[in-house]
Amino acid sequence: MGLTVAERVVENLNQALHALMADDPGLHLLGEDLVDPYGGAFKVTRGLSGRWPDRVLSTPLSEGGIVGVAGGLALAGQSAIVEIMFSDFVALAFDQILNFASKSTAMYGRPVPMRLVVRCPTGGNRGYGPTHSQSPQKHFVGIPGLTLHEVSPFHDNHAVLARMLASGRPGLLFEDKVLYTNRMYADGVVDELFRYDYLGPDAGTARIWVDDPEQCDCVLVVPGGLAGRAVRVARELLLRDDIVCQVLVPSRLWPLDVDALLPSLARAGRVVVAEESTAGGTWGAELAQAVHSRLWGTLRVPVRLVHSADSVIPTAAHLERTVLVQDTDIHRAVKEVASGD
Amino acid sequence: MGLTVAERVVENLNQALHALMADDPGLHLLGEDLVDPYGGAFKVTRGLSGRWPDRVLSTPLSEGGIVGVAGGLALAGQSAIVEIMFSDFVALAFDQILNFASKSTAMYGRPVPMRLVVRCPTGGNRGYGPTHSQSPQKHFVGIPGLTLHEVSPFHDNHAVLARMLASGRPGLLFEDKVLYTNRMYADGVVDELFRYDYLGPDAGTARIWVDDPEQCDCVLVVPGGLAGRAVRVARELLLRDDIVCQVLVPSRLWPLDVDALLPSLARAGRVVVAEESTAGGTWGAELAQAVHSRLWGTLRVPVRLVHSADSVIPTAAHLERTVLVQDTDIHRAVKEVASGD
Amino acid sequence: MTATRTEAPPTGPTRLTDADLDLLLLIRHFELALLDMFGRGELHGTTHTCLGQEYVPVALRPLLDDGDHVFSNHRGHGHYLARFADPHGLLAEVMGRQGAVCHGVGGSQHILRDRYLSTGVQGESAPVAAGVALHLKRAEPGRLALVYVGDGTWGEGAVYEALNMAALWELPLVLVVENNGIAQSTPTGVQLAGSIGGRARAFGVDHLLVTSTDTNTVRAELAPVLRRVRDRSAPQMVELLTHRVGPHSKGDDSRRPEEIGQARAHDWYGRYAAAFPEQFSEHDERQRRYVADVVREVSGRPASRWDGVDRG
Amino acid sequence: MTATRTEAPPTGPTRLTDADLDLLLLIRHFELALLDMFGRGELHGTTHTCLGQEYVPVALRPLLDDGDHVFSNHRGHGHYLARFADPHGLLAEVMGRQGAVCHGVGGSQHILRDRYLSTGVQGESAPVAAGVALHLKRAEPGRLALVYVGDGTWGEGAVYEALNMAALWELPLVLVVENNGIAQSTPTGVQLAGSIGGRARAFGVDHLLVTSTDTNTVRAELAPVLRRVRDRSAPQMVELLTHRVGPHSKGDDSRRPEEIGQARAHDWYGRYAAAFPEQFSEHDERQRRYVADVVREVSGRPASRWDGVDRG
Ligand SMILES: Cc1ncc(C[n+]2csc(CCOP(=O)(O)OP(=O)(O)O)c2C)c(N)n1
Ligand SMILES: Cc1ncc(C[n+]2csc(CCOP(=O)(O)OP(=O)(O)O)c2C)c(N)n1
Ligand SMILES: [Mg+2]
Ligand SMILES: [Mg+2]
Repeated sequence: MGLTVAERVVENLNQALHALMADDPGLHLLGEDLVDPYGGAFKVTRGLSGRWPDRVLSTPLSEGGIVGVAGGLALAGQSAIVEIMFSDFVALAFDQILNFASKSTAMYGRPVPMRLVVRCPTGGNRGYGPTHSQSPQKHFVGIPGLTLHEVSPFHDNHAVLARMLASGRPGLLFEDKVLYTNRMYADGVVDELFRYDYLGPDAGTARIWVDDPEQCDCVLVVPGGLAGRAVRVARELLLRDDIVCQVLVPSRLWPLDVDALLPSLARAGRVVVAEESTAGGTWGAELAQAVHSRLWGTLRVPVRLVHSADSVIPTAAHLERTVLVQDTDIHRAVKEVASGD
Repeated sequence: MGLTVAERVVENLNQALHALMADDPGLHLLGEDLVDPYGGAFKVTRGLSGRWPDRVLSTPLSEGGIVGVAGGLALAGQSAIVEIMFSDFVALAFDQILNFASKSTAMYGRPVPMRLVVRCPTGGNRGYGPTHSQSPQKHFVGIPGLTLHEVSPFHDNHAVLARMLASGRPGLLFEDKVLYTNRMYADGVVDELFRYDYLGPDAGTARIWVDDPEQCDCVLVVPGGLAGRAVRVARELLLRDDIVCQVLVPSRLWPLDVDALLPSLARAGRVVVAEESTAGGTWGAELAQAVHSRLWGTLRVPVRLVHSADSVIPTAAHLERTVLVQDTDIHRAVKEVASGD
Repeated sequence: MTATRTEAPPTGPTRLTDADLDLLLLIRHFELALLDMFGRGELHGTTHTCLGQEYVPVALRPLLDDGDHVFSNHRGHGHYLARFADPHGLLAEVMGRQGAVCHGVGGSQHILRDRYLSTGVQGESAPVAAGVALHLKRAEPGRLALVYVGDGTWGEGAVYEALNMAALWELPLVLVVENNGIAQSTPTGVQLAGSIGGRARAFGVDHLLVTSTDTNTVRAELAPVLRRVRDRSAPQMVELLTHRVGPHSKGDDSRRPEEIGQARAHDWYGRYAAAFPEQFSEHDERQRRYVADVVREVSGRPASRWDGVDRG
Repeated sequence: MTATRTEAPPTGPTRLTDADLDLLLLIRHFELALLDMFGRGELHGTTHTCLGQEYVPVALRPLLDDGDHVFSNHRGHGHYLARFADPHGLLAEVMGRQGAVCHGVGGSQHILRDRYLSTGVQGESAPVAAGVALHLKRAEPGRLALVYVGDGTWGEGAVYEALNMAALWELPLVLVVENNGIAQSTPTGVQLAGSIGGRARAFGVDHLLVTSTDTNTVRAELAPVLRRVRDRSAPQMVELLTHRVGPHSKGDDSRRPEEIGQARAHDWYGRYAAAFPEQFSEHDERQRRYVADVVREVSGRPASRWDGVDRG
């Protein structure tokens, strides 16, 4: 099809870290087994410790402690990026994130910049089992001072990480583990049918569309980890069901930039939000609330949420599938919403 | 007015613990400074260690560890209730709650009963400052296997705790710190105007109404910590604005028993959900999502959420007021929703 | 630094009973079979083999009874097989086939059977084990809870919280530290300051250092210690200097060849083969074949099922 | 058990400089004034006074310079006053009045000023202090981070995680343990197994036990230790056996009268008054009046303001 083969997401992340380390002599990377030759459990930090041995630290198994250390570096005016080996373990750093890093930005009566990012390899579909497959984004929504981003194949990670650090607010970056080996999209082209561009400030939201960005039967909003799956579903919907589905992928999950999404959502009047989280208190529920109040009277049907079941995530692939959100779930939801009233 | 003076909420809780300890020789209480003469930071555990010195344990400062120990007791077939001194510190037990206690109920391929309750003194309005005033309920919504309850002046804590333990699912019980010194309601009577009864199985949801339980201009749904404030607002709305507002107080916040609420909500078609949590990812957003999809076409206006600002909670009373949800906020929201279209 | 890793060649092995040797070899061939299947793409997910460390649970086996609770960790196949001698149930679990001990839901790292439990978050089960020990102390005196902890897991605060409570409340809790000198890719010396023995002393807890990799010797050293825990109800730490012969999980061994070579030099397997060639080769062959049969049999089973009430 | 609480009467105090005595007394009267105002219902929220422990930060004061970071905790008024001699800013913070060091947002437990920080979650700032020390080691060698930790706070796993990293990375971190024998209502012996010194040794960290409550003596013992941290960049623990003379926060002292009496017997205040009555009474009176003035002045101020960009 004549498309250049773009780099893989894991390479994009790795290059982003190289560039950030080169640019900012105050940036530190901390995490378990980060240094070469191991280079991190998912190899995201490959080659970094060789270049900056003083600023790339393999730590003990101490998720709470290393986020605390990173908070100290941030407090001292430095920048820090922490890798949590599996995002399930960020639970061990919940206190440091909620009660120290986020609070410090405001609880001393004046703004205190905290340049701190916690990277969280996230999600299932790799057969790692119940404590290594979760999507904990939702548990961090609505912590004052904290921002949440998710890696997507449409958003360059150098720009995302640079913006997160520059914001002076601590942030979590969720990285779908399956995405690592996928390729980044480039040049506004998804495939022979779909194109993409960006909405909102800082090109925060990727918009993927067929033919006309202002025309569609339904809008599907997903975080980055589901972007590839959403595009796949949109393609199927077009080819099999003749449904034109636009996909929106916001890079920042929280705070939500609803304004950037509203024009698309209003035009379609039909919205599906899909994510991998298990049921309840999802990111989608928060987005839906904003959409329901802002677009009341314009929406043709209520916002439909798609997510994994209310269940632990089993290890065996055939069981994992029965819990985790599947392409067919998203497909069905869009089809119903596109035709419902 | 001839009403008997009911016991205070803290006494009701204390008596509940006495009764449960007397009934169940396998029940343990664990927490910091629980034993007499101190009897816990909020005196909820007064008199218990004297009667059951072996089963009421003052622990070291180890929030994660003691929830783990309680998980071990539960695993061994015992029951355990943990007191976290301030619910802000439950962040330190996030891993034990998310990845051990809740997971254990299902991740071994068969149901494993875990009779474990974590009590969390919650909320602000006492001038304790940013790390001692939070409402962390929302961070625990949607954890498979976990239930969330909140103490209310309408729900007897003996029944609530007994049900939580008997369910075999670990649970968090949130206890608004200001509520402790309020009185329980009794005999279906709130005051000379308002009556109450219960909806749903296990009398899970308290319904507070004027004149006719089937008639109102708006329904206000609140967790227990806001029940007193909601009733106060409903009274004012009636007397000052001639608006009839019914109040619903579910004892169990998660999983949500939406079915019990729907008839009331459908009749009114106008719904406000108020809670003390700061903005974003709130319990209310989850409830609203359920209501929007279940009552689409019946609702006259979108569900309105009322909560505290997106901010740290300051210490000084005059500043704390500018962040925490106020009666006037709820009042205004109900007025707008009752008259909006 | 923690107890220095001895460079000296280990002392020679003593002759094992056939039963012990069989169990050691069962675990060895089970682990090798898993790596083999992963290599051939027949398994997905992850696994952590205990190659080189098999003798730890084998030495402990007769010192524990069914009433004791065992808390295993990510590297738990040996712990499980020493307790239940059930390679079918475990392999079915790892493969997600019928007969899986947890229906394929838990997988390699999350297993519960009777009083045996493993889970995948490091350090998390130390306080849980303390809670179980608290119950045992009162309800079933003489019984104990045993929790396996790696050297790297001493990075986690949860372990210290547990140790403190266990010591304060005099709980019958045994922490078995399998100090294999490494955590995933990180040598003990750069992730653990001071020593493991020092940690025991800090909390007033007894500590025994075991350097032998000979099942008989290890067992003889552990026996009086476990006896004491049962008699006196007090926590105990046991630190075994051991050697991870294989990768952390699969194909991720980034150690230098000398380092791997040194671990191999301590491997009980080759040394036992050299010391007792006849007994060894007969049993080795038998267990290899047995495991091959298990693999064949379990691979032929249909997928595990998990439905209805079992979903919790 | 941790270092036994001595029953023997403490040795006599040495004569202090007027400046040290003034600072001790400033802290004392500040704390007494707070309890008094709480008693009269003029303050709301909570507070933790350092009555009996004032000498710790006063002894440390000249050993620290502005470039060092200090991490305080819930019982931090003395730490703050020893660093900034600013009772107005602190009282305004506690009362929520103008001139409050954190605009009344943080209150008694959450204060940030220059390189001084306190927060209300026990143990949380130990790793944070380690992070700051990591930066200092590289960017400002010779400077240190000092974190105050109570005996009870050794229940928290975070402290161990921090100590491990500080030792591994040889960070210029000083943990000052104010061991006052109690945590809220719980005696050290039932919340802390083993000893605090043992914890230091477990991680290969130096430990100094200070039993004196005499500012000069304590300072003399601490001086070489802090010097060494600056010179060598290595963590250090200092444990001071001290005595909480007042309640945990306000009106919540459930200790038996003998226990409170014993704490009082160690109070530097009465003993110094007896040893140096003239110097004492003059300065005591002066500081009492000064604090009364501060209370009067700050009480008259309007409420603090917090708006716009400061809301973060
Ligand atoms: C809380 C947590 N952090 C990180 C991991 C990932 N992880 C699994 S095993 C391991 C190394 C453990 O080292 P050690 O305790 O020495 O045990 P070993 O693997 O050597 O047997 C790591 C980092 C985890 N499972 N849990
Ligand atoms: C994580 C956490 N748990 C509990 C508390 C409540 N709390 C505040 S101070 C305190 C006792 C602390 O004891 P210690 O460390 O000995 O310090 P001291 O009060 O004696 O100065 C407790 C339990 C807290 N602030 N943070
Ligand atoms: Mg190891
Ligand atoms: Mg203390």
